[in-house]
Amino acid sequence: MDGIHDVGGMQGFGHVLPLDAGPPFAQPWEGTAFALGLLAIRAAGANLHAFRHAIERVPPGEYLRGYYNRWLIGAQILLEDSGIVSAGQVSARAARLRGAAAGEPAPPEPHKPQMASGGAGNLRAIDRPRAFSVGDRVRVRDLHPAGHCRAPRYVRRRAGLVAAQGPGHVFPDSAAHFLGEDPQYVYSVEFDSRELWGPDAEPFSLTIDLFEPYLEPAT
Amino acid sequence: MDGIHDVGGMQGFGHVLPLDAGPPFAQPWEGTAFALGLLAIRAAGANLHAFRHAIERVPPGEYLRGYYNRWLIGAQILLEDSGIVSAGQVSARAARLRGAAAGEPAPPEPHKPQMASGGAGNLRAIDRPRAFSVGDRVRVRDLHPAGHCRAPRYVRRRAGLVAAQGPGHVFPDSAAHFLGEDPQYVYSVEFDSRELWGPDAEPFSLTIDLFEPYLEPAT
Amino acid sequence: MTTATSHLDPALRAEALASLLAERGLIDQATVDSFIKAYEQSVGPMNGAKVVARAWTDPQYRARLLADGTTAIAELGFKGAQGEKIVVLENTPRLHHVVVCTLCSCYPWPVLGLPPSWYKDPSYRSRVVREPRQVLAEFGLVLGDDVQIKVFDSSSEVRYMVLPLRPPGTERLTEEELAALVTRDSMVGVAQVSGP
Amino acid sequence: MTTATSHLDPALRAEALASLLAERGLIDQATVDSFIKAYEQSVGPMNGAKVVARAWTDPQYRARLLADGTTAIAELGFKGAQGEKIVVLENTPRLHHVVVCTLCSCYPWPVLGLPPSWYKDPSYRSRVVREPRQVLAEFGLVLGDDVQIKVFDSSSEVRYMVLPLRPPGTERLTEEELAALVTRDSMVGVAQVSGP
Repeated sequence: MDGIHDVGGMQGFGHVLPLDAGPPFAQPWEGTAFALGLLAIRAAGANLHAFRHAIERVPPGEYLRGYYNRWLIGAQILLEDSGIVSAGQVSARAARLRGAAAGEPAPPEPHKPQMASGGAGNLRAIDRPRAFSVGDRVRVRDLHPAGHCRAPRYVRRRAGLVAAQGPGHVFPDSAAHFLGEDPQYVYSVEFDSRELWGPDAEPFSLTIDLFEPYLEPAT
Repeated sequence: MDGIHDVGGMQGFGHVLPLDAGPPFAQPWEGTAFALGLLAIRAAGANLHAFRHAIERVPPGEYLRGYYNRWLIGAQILLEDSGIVSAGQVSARAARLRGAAAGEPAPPEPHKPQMASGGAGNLRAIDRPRAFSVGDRVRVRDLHPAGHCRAPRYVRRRAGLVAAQGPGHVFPDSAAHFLGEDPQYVYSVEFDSRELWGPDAEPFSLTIDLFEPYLEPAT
Repeated sequence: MTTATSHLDPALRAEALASLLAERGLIDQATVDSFIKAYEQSVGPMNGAKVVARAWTDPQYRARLLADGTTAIAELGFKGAQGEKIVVLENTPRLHHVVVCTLCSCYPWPVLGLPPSWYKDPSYRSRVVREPRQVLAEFGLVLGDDVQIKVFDSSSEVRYMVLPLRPPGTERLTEEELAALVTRDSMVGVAQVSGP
Repeated sequence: MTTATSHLDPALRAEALASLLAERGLIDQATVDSFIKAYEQSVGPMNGAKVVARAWTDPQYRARLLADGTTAIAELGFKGAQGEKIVVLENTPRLHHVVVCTLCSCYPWPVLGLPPSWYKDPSYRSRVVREPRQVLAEFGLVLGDDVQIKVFDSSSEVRYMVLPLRPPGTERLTEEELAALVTRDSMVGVAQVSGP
């Protein structure tokens, strides 16, 4: 999904924030939001990828209103998807908490999605050969998925070198939609900055972990 | 500039708004904002491209808060660039209008930019041959400008056919920065939807006006 | 970042900016009011509707309009800001045009006035270049698979206006009656013109 | 769009959601408090600092850490959520690493705790993959042209932690004293470790 979350290389966000070592939660509600996110994941099928995808679907204006705001709305979207709460309930409850005498809609019918799991975490043994070796020149496919995808726009259609073979890994593009783990090999792919940003780019290299289905041999 | 304004192909903005034929200005301040934009352009060098680029530099969170909000902040940025107002003045004046007894900073030193103009409007006669003809297959260059540019991300690196030769035209990439008119030919370039969005795209064609420096022959 | 980034209620920001510019003599209320009034009253889709109705009833005008939109539109008295060069896109039973500006909200002001909210919203701007058939369907315009769609993204100072199909059953209407049928949405390409 | 899109004050949204989940037995205050307390008190950059100090003082540990970060870090008792596989990137006088997550804000929780505000902000996420030298300079870290920069965008469940350079003049410090010098920022790669 080419959403607002995919900010790599975007311009216009201004100076970086100061290297402030404040507390993890600047305000009490941020701690609550953090815990709600973890509990929402647990309640809605223990699927971190689905939670990430829910955050990606936070409306862009809200997405840009801060990390724990998008985390919190992401949790709500995940819970809505699972029929655990409805948006109408949240609004109505919020109004009641503010003292309004609003009625509340009935709770929705839960339909928590299920997905067979090969075990805890995301690392998986895969018993097929790898498509790419260290040193291989690869190109990121020109992907246009409607759903969750971990290949950001700024590397698509760009060529780099396989710098390391990463682990076998639950495939986020499938798992986020509860369509199965479909484990895939991960590769650390290194790009020259000029391949990404043109000949005037600062000299540096960019390494990113990409799943095998995102890659094709570079010709 | 790869800013928030370049939304072509982005996902996550939800349903389109209804085809509502409301009045041009839903609230009185919108009409004021509209007029302020036109007057800011006039005051700051009569450069529409510079105004567009100012809107592109509206902070993304504000950009997404509606058209006349970004138009208004764009006008302010353009006026700040010209030393006609300062941001501190605007904040202080806003506070005073709300009844605060705030002091106001001194007005800045105006330095309204000037640019030699070949005439009114943007169409210009160009006395050099065109690089491309109707039917030519062209590719949009892999541009990464820090400044104003009218080649959106979604067509870069994509190949299409020249559908029409447009007019000679002040070059926005130069004019927006008051660096001169540098007139360039415009071409209407037509792309197949699958070239833009992959083999599963809806079938349609996309035509966009692109300036000659954005294009190279497609091999 | 400048403090332009600090959030202000837009009505208050407008008032503050206007007050600062007035002190400098760069703005006066009469000019502001004249701009607003122009686009509230004189410049709007009723202009484009007259162009369309003329094209529907006068084959020679139609030919001129499609060959050189700017000049033919100026014949009816419509020109000005955002109308330096206007190209008219002719719909047919097998070809439908729809116009957008993905980078800002360019729009042919002299014939259509100021753009409506949906045209300026990121949803329309982002989606119509990627899934136009779906977007048109959301607007209520379901096109058959045999209708080709051409999307125009207006990224230079060339402005585009759609010449919609004349609806059936309008053979006896006058040019003025026809103009009354033509909607703004049909001239952007997100709707068709319905009969009376 | 769901009405999740309607803007609510986030504190109020959090309270409303928590109250709805509590009614369903899906949340209790003790669990919420335990999550918060864990990341306020137990899990944070002091963990990573111990790893770094050990690597600076124990060449064999350093070798194990660079060969298999996850296992070597677990030796010191650090593991858990967002630490399934941790790769340690070794800075040298000629090579500087910096870590980001452009798509969200992935971060090695067991060694660094929860990410700081600047790491989660779109400015850092968007810019450090395009102009890292400029971004580091804004943070106050000006690297010589002879220092190569490698940016890591963590887009899978592999997490990255930087092993910063040991500052000069620290030869006599104990492992514990060294750990006290190591900052979170140096383990993300946006700062260097300063001497005492």
